[in-house]
Amino acid sequence: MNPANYLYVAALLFTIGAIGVVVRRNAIVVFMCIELMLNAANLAFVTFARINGNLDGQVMAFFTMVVAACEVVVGLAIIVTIYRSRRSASVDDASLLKR
Amino acid sequence: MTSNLLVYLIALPLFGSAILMLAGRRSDKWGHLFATALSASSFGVGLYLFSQMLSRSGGNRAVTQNLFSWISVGTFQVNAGLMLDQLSICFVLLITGVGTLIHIYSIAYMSHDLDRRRFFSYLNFFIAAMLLLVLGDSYLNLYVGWEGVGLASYLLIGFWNQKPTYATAAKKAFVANRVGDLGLSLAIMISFATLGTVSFAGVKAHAGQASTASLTAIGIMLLVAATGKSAQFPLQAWLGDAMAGPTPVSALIHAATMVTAGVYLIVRSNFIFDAAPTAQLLVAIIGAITLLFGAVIGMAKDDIKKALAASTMSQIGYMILGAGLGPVGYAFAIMHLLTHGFFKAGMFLGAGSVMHGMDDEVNMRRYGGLRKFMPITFATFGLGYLAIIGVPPFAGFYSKDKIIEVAFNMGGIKGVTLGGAAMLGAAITAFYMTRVVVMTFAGNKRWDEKAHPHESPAMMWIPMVLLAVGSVASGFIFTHGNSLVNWLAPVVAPNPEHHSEMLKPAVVSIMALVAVLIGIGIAIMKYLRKDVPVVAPENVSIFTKIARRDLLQDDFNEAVFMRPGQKLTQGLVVADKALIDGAVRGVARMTVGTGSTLRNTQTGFVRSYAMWILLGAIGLIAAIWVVTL
Amino acid sequence: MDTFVAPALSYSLLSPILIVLGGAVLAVLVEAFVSRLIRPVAQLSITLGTLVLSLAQVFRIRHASSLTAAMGSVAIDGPAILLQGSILVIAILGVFLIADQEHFTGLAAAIPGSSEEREAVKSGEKVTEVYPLTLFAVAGMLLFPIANDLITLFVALEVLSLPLYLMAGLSRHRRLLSQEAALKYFLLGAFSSAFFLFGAAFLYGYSGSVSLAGIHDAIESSPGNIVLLLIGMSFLSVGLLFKVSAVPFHAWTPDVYQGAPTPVTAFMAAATKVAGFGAMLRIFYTAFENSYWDWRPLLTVIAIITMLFGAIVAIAQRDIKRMLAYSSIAHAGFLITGILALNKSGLDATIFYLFAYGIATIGAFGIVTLVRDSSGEVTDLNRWAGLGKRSPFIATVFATLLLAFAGIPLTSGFIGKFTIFSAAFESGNKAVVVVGVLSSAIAAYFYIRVIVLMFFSDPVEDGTSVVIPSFLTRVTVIASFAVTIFLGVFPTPLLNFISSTATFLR
Amino acid sequence: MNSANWLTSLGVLPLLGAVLISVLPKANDLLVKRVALATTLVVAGTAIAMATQFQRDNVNFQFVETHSWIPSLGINYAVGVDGIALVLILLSVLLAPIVVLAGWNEAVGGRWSVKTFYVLMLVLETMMIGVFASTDVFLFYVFFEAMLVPVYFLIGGYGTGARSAAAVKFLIYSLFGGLLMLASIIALYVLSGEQGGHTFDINALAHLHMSSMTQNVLFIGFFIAFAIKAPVWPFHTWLPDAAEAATPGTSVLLLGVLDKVGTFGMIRYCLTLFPHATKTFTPVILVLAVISIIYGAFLAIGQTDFKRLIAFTSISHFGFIMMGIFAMTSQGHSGATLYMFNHGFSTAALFLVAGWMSSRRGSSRIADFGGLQRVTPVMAWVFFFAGMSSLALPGLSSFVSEFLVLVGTYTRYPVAAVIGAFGIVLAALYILIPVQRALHGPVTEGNEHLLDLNLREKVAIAPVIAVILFLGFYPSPLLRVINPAAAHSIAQAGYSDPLPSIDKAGK
Repeated sequence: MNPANYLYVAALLFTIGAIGVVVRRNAIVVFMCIELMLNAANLAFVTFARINGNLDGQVMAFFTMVVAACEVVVGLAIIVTIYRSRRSASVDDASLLKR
Repeated sequence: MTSNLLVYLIALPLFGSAILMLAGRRSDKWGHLFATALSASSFGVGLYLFSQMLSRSGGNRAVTQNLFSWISVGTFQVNAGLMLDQLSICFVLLITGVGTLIHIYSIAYMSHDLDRRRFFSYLNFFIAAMLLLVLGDSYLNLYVGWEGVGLASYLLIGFWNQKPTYATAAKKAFVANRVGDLGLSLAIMISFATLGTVSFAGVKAHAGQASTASLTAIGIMLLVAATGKSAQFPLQAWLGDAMAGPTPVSALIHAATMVTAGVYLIVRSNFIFDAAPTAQLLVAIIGAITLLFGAVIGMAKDDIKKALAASTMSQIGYMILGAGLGPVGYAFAIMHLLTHGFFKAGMFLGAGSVMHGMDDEVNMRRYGGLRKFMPITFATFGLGYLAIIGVPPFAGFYSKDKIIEVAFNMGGIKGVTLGGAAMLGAAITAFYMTRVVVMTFAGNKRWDEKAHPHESPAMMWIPMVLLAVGSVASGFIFTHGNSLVNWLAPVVAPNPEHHSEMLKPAVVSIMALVAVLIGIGIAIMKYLRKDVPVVAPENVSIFTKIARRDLLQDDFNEAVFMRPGQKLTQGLVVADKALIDGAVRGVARMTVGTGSTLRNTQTGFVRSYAMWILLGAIGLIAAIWVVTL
Repeated sequence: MDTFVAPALSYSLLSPILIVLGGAVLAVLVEAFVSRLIRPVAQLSITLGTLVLSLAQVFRIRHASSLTAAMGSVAIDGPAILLQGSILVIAILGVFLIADQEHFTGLAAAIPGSSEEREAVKSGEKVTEVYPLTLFAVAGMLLFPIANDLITLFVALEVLSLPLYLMAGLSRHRRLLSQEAALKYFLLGAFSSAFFLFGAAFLYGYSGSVSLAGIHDAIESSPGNIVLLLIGMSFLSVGLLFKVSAVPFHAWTPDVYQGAPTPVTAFMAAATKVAGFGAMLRIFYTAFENSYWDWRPLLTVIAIITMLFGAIVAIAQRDIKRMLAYSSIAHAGFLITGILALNKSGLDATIFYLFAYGIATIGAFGIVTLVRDSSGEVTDLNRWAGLGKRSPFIATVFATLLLAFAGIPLTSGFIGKFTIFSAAFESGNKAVVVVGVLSSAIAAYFYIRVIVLMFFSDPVEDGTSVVIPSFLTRVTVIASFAVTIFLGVFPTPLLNFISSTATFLR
Repeated sequence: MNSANWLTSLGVLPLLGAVLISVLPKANDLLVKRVALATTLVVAGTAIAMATQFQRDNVNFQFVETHSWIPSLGINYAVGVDGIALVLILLSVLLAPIVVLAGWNEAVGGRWSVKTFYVLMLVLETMMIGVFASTDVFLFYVFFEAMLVPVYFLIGGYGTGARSAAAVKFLIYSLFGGLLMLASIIALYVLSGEQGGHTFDINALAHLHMSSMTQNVLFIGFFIAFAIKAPVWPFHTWLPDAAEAATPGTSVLLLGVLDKVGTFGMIRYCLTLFPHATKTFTPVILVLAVISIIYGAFLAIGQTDFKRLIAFTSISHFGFIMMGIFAMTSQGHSGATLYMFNHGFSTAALFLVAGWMSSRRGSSRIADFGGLQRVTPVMAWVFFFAGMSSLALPGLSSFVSEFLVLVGTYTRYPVAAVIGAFGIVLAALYILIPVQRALHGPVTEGNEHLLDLNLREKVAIAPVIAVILFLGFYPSPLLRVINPAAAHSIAQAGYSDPLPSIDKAGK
């Protein structure tokens, strides 16, 4: 089966993620959309690894997962703090800083 | 031939003026005497130089003195040089001589004025500037004196400038003169551009090679200068107001010397005008116009000084006319200038002494029958009167008739019109001068009881007497054996070929006399037979009204120059704020505005920021796509 | 199936990074085990010690150049050394500011206004996590500009970003703003790094290699599908441009700069720019060098927009920190012109500019930390009125730094502008130069407005005052002042050093 | 003293004075002023001593001194003067002590201490010397821009009225121009790099090869900067505001010296570096010049405030200077340079007296004065004298220069000269109208008890009057210095004086 299709999927996932970031309010969901984008990238990497026939892409994927994990840690920490102080996880509420 | 005395002619009075200025009140005690002494000594130097001149033969009478290189840039070389020739010596003697007399007169006349010292320092300054004007050996040096006398006259007209009208009169004089000066400076520029030099000698030498067009241009510009300084049409308006100055000033500056500078300029530039007939004709025409213009105004004036001022304007018109008639006329122009210097100065001093006796009343309608109260003044004034109207054998007769004669002898339409104008002028002159004399000295007394007319002190009448002598004798002296004509010959080079005499001199004289008699007759009818109303009658013809308003000269200037000028100025001031500065401020405001608008893109919503990034990314892709296609 | 070969690492060349990482780990341990009382001192000394040591290392290896320091995944060369040096110097000055604990919350986790927060404040608790975080961030920054393959690049990016996200939330006063800043920074940062990663994937797909050299060669021989390259290039750029806050990826900058504790703002404003542009320089000068026909027009447009936008919007700002944020956006625009130049002088100019600008920025924010009232810092511009009367010295220094930003001669800013613009001009980008000149004219306006406020308007009596700076803060301010002037008058030594060392290794 | 470092020493002296002042006790204002005065006097003395060493007929830069400053960018600390620069340096250093003495108390009531005022003054003096002395374009630019800072603080800190607004306007305007010039300088730098080695040496850059297009563009960059500096219509609107707000002393330096940097720059940079572009733009510039002359005069007539009036007269005068420069004749050029010097002094006289008048009366509105000639004769006379020199009365210095400019322009561009000459008439109006309103007429109330000039003020103004009179009758000392340089710069621009038309006809 044509590996290009995987790329299309990746692109699709990435787009969904990106759009999700823009349209969804809940911080957690937004964050998950970003994770989705990262994983789309991962998919692209492994696909290309397959196409190019070397392992660098797959290595990259592993790194990405680790990094994503770190991001989750940091991100959740921040989101939770915000939630505790505001009693809301909507990113639109956090709009004191503007103009 | 050089002489290092020339500079002293100027230096002495200049020194006096400077001392009085710097010393200030400390010199109140002796200032006037000091100034008079310096003026007199300058006159002495003049006489000495004159005697030396006489001792030399016609060709090499001129002497020069080169002090230092004044301005020297590239080919533009102007020395601070002085030149005394047959023409300038006449002026030197007139200026210093009459000047000194008027110094003396002023000692008494100004004795009650707190600022007499300042007055004398101005007078000295004027003498110096006027001498520089006539002694400078290049147009640029002349220019310095030219504006110097302008400044002096500004200061003296505005001597009592605490009176706003006087201050205004002074300003008016200065500005009008500046317009003339503009002409002079343009003339200098043109002559440098065409001839590469601005010295009289240089211009004279090269004038031949230049094109008539450029010479005409120079000539016309010089004429503009002359009209400004000599109160000729159309720049005449300032002279009447200039009478705001103390009477000695009017006598010296606005009758005898400064206002005649224009005549000097034109005669001095004979080599240009002779080569530029158009310009020369224009000079004659301006002269003719002005002599009638002044005469007409003179008929309507009740203020004795203004009447005299008008007559000055008219007489200078004669001189300009003479100068405009070319080689044959120059000498007579100068002659009339000199004789006029005597009799007009004399009459002004007379007027001054009348005012002195009538506690500064100037309205002739409030005079009358003064001859028994101030006999000397009457006598001297009368002699001046006879001179100006041109009764033989008084000075005016010789000089004025010559001009009329020469004018007629131009021949053709030109001759008739110019000559006719001059002739008519003579008649009018006779009329208004008679009017002045009659209203002032003859008839019934019209002054109120407070006034105590009395003769002026000797300090004042002695100069008047001396000037009266001049106004009697000078004409004869100048014409005796064509002395003045021959004297000036080397400078103005009269062409030998003799004009076809249209009219014999005798005929001209008789016609002139008839004209004069008519004038006198009418005047006597009007002002001696009936008695003069104290207030000027209002039910007069429109012409009289116009004449009283100086033929609307001020109204004209106001309507054509002043008011539009003021409008323009105000408009520009507004425009500067609104448009130019406004544009600058507009740009600034626009930038700030844009800033505060763009500011709103920063909504504070993280999702909109994400949107920016997303759009940015898409934009990048799209753009890079376009670029690579 | 060949046998496992241990990677050969040249530790001395990597030492700057390793030292910092080590220090960071140590700091974490200290955080865990050392008693609260001596913690601040210990942490501060560890941090400074680490950074100084690392700087010393950088100096020691200043002439080194190697591609094999870590199996080709990092490049140690002139630019690398220079950038690492700058980052470390800036970091040290930044730590001096951070050491002033006034700015940090006692208990980051506490709810604003909650009882335990008040407890924390009362018990005078000092937050000290900020030190290890700083060190980690520095480590990431040191790695970012020397990373020579996409993997390292990505990891470095995250290592420098994540700590900053957290640090942005540590402000003591105005907790809510601070937390919001953290959230925004984090979400957008993650978002952009996703783009970065996706771009990286496509580049890898295009070239079949993750090393910059590999990409370079691929572009030269242009085997693969150009579309992949273009998508990869632009998405990668998104991530980088986000870091250096170029329009339209700038939106986070003002908010985060304003919300974060000012010392942190100072640190990240200065250091992140260096790191970010360092990486951009390497990528665009080495990997993308040969496809500049594709990216130069875009970057030109972005540079122009960025310069103008930053300058114009800054005019409308009423908050000093936001104003500085927008000014930093404008400067990002100027710096991009240096990258556009794509020549030696452009490289030199950019590095010089980065150093000069970083130092000045640290100083400027350092001064912002000093202007306070009872409730902490005063960032409202109107309340800076008459600062020149209250404390002439501080005002003068600040004015000088602003003039440096505006690029007035005899300040480092002028030399920077001149060199970078002339480099761009040399490369034929005249339009950018003209716009740059115009926008610096606009920029001058708002710098001058601040000066007017400080000197020409009378102080408002509202308790705004300039606190006596702590010793370390004073050091930072004076140092940045001195450097700014010195580089303005005698830039020669630095310029020469840069031009002699700065050449990319490929 | 080794003739090589005349200029440097000249430039350093004021700085030393500034340093000395800054260590003096704040309280002791009198001491500060004395030190400032002493410094400026020493500087003036040194400058005169230097001028005596100047070889008149040598058209190359003299007192040259070159130290490599930023070798990696080819930037040198290179100074040297030709006749034109020398004259302008003399102008600056001669005006400085006069300004200090005349404005003895003007620093009082400023935002900051008297100390600061004089420190700024002296720093400014250094900058003024440097900007005229530098022969390295980059160095020139550095002085050109850095000079703004002290002036900015002098206006904004010690002025009156809307001082800070005026200061900002001044600064933004100048910065904008400066930045345009910077763009051109960058271009020059790059071009020089392409043609064998980066350099900023004015002589080297003069030989750069440029397409006429490039020349035109770069010329515009320089010219606008200078046109803003020497306010030329329509870039002038900052000047009246600044002059109105600044202290008299500052205004004297602003109008008398700083604005000359613009006209000086036109001669030194526009003409030397871009001869072809100069040819191209001369018509436009002459039009601007003529407009400035007439426009400035009319606005001067329309002003109701002394300081603004003087500012606008200067705009008119700068029109003359520009006309002289771009007439490209030796008369016009020498005249323009001489004009710069003379204008410095006559403006100084006008502004100082206007300053004294307004400080006594507490207002600079013309309408608030009246009959001063009775109350304060000396002050009135000095003002009148200054006015006369401003309207270029023959016998005063400004006449010589104005007439040279007109004559020089006429020989090549008659129309411009003729229109410009009308400025002579307008000048009479804009001087005599305020003279009449303020000095003549009855003493209006509020003016009865004004004090006349005191000894210090007399001492301060005396040299100005002396110079104006002396140069009016004997300008040669300056002209002999200026002429060779002026002729040289014309020759460099590829012009020669037009011949008198009779000789042309002869040919």
